[in-house]
Amino acid sequence: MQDAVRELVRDGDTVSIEGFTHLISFAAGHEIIRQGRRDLTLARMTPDVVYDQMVGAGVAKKLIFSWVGNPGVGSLHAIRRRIEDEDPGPLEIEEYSHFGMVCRYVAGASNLPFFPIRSYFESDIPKVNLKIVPMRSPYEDGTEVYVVPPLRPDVAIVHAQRADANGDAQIWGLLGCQKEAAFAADRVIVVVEEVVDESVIRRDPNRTVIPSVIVDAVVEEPFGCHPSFAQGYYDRDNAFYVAWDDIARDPETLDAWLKEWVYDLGSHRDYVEKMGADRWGSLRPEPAPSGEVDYGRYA
Amino acid sequence: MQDAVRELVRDGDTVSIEGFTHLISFAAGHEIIRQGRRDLTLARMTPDVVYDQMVGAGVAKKLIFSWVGNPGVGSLHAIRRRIEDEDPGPLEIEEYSHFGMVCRYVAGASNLPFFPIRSYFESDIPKVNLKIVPMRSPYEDGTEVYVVPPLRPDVAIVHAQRADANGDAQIWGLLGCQKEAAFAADRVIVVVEEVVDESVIRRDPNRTVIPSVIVDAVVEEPFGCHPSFAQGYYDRDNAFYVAWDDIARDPETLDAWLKEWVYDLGSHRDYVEKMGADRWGSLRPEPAPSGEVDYGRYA
Amino acid sequence: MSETSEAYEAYSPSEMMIAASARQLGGVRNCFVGVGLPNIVCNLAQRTVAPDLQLVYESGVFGARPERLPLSIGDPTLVTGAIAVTSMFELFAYYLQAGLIDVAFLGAAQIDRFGNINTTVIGDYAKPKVRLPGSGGAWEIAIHARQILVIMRQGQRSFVDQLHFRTSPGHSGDPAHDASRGWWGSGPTSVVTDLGTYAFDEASGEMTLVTLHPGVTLDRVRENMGWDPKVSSDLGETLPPTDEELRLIREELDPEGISTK
Amino acid sequence: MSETSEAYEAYSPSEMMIAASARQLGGVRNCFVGVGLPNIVCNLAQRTVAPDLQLVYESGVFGARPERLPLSIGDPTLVTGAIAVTSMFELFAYYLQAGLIDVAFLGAAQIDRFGNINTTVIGDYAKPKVRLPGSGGAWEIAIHARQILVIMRQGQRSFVDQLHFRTSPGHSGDPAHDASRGWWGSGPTSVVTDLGTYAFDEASGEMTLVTLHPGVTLDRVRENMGWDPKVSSDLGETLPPTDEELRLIREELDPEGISTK
Repeated sequence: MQDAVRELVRDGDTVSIEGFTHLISFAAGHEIIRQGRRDLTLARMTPDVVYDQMVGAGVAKKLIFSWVGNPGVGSLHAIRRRIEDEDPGPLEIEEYSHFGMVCRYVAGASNLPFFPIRSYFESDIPKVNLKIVPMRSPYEDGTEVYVVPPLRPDVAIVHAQRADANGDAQIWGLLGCQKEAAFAADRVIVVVEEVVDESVIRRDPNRTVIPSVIVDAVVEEPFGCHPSFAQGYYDRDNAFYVAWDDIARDPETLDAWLKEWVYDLGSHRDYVEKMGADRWGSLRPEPAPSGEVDYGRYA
Repeated sequence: MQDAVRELVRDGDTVSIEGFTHLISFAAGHEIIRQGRRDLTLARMTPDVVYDQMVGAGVAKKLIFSWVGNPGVGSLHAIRRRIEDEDPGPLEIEEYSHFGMVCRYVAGASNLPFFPIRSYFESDIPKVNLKIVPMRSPYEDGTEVYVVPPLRPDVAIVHAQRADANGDAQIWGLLGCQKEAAFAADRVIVVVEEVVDESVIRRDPNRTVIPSVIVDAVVEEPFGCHPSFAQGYYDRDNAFYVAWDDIARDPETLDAWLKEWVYDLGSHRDYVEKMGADRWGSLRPEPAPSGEVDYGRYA
Repeated sequence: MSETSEAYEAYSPSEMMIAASARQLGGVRNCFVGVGLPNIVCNLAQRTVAPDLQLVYESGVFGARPERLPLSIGDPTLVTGAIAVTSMFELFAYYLQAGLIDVAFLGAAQIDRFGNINTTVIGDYAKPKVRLPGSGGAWEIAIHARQILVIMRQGQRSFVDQLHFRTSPGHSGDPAHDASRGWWGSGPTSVVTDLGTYAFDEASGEMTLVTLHPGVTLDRVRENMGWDPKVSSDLGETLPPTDEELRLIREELDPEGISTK
Repeated sequence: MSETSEAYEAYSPSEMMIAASARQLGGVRNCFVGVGLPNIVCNLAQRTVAPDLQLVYESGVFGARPERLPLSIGDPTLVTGAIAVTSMFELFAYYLQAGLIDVAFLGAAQIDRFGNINTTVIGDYAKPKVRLPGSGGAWEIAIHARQILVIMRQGQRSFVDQLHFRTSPGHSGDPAHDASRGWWGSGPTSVVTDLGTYAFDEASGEMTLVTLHPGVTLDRVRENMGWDPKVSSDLGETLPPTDEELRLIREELDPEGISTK
């Protein structure tokens, strides 16, 4: 992870760590904090705790998002302080609805100059985000839509359950917009619970979400999504999400947390060790196997 | 199948039997022929042999497509006779590129009044299909694209490997644009190799391509794609595709084939029986299992 | 089920809101579920008035069958055993924008008399007093679902005469304009609060008090909203939660009382 | 591999086309494969000059590893053991339109001196003499792939001065215009026929004969095209297929000689 972040994430970049509640690469966020990146534009549908940590650590100058909160808990206080009180400085924001964010990635992934959606009518959102503009259908009906511009992150970081060493990555469970964000990005880091043999990927090609052709680095980082979850591997650590509310409310507590859990640790491996085996054991679900399908051998 | 076609396919309808070389519902095509539907507009990326049979049987007044041929073999002669010689009558055509057809379905499925693509520049296609129109991006770059209109078939017929009794259908192997066509259509018929218990579907929800909420009828029709194939169940019957070239070249041979293999049979079950167990045995692949993944039980 | 003691019958305002909302889902085929109260409402409806109700989540899940009360709309328990999991593009494009969703739920920091909703900021957008989460899927839900249920406690700060920011639109106040929009829905169709239930008047598009919850007075309603409410000519009383509804809520759906206190 | 008899060396025109095309794939990362000759070309390249070549098919397959010679671009043998299978929307939008494809193959019923291609009709569009298949993915491939190899036999009816219909564009004849198009590619970059190999002149965008296959004369080339061809100032001779190339084609890739007769 150190090498991937060092080589692929640069000051001033637009970075998308995607994953809708599921498979959020906290490990990458922490490494970006540790390496002291600055002036990043952080894009994500739902900034979640990981971006609160990154904003709290001072890596970001701007946020692009569609819903900024601690899901199921409440607010993200480090981000709110920056927006409401410019404390310790202002944070530029650019906001959409969920579908608007998704379509920005789709446009970026598809090399389209705009993407039409039936959102934003009679809302104040286009008044505060001038990138959202109305357009008429060129067909007879002349239906009005809005369009959003493509989002092409410099770097997308996607956590997957597994990938081969080339980066062909498979995901099951919630898919969010990781595929779209990865295809839209210039550089892609794939982080996985397990690096597996290419033959495992090739046995079930319909499960592959991200192909190696767009991947620049593959990092194996077990528990790299904690406190978010990896379907089938571990549960969301809800106690952490709840605890974060108190931690982030006070800048000093937040700094202390960053020192203890990010700066003073060399890597996510240290974090996993420090968290302790009991914690990981308590988050492990019982098995629920998918069953197999038969692709047939056509030789 | 008789009931599904009787209730859901009406004279004058626009019908999409989709499936890109894979999972083409010949069984539905034959039943539509048997029930004597007329004046259909047949939409399909690649009309394939099934539409040559339907056109040869006189069910169609119009074809919407992006590539009209017998894949790997050559021409579709019944369709060519209608287009080249108006024999036995004219056939209206409306043609796109592959991506244009796909995007028409995506627009239909998404309830968008148009869909932008970077195709058709400096081509004669927009000169002969006035539904393809140029448009400029409203953003500063003013990039030019073309747009295609939504395609909303009255009926989409999709063959899947398996579905539950409600019509929640799972497909593996080539996905073509079946999902998009089904979501775009008013009415959907799902034909499957096997109806399975809902629990089989629920064990691997990421495999589900079409949800029951859009499905109007579920039909179990083993070998219903022959001579096309169902990944893991049977191979493409290439001998049939080759033989079709001769059959369709002569209207009388074509009529005789339709009589023997469609009109004189009561159902696709009769077709399967008439084709004979040896034929089916020869098309059966060796197993190539996908392996399982673990969704985890979160209780 | 046989127990009907007075203690049991002393239901909470949340339980009243849940029961009143669940009854509105009778016969509904599918429902776009939010977390918290809406989640319990849908699960209660599935066990009472709408046994075939399919639960759809904006995270991309169709036909969820959660084994535990989900902590968020992205809880892994929603995935395991679901009918289908899809990308968010497809969920928003093919399900929501395409008009497949029958009923959805919205919450709000502020709502006005026409059902316009603010979930973005309190105060000025550029320098907000409170930065709220923003739209999320709310804009799309508000217009693309055919019916919208709003569940929220009412008060002077939430039921306001003038929104600080209009995140998603409600009725315009002009029914001719509403009809010409060509949307699947047209903003909230029903509001359930801790004090009563509201519908929206067809002629004016205005929120109209339809029932008061047992024990609630019209004055108390007026004290807890920022405008003088339209009241239905046949204002009724909400039926209290039944023993069966309370039993399901307390024993099956929220045994720890997370959302129902 | 040790056998190099004269009979072995008596290669067919198709084998010459295959070998000459495969060599052009040296170092290429991925290739959009058509069926027939292009399929054999790519497989030969994978075994010789481009061991890491990933095969991509418009049917939605990335990284195919076919166990038999596929009969169509949708053959089930392309799926089993592939790296990824995706919807056609994603294949065309995220791979092709986004510029991820390095090299693709096109065939044609007619091609002109600038590499414009007709796969739609012979004769008038409204009343065609021959109705051809049409675009399929050809339009998208012609412009979105960074390089385009055309493999086709040449003759007066296929190498024409004037297309009957322009399905997909080639070079415009105006390099300034070509550069301003902003496309990933700009029509065919190379043409391999049964008689020789062609490149496209940078200044004029015109097809230029670069090598003659062994034994082919310039006159024979002229007799088999509808315009007077531009000829490279250092016209060379195509290297004949090597024994190893022929062995691979005959023993591994097309033992039944389906595509190589």
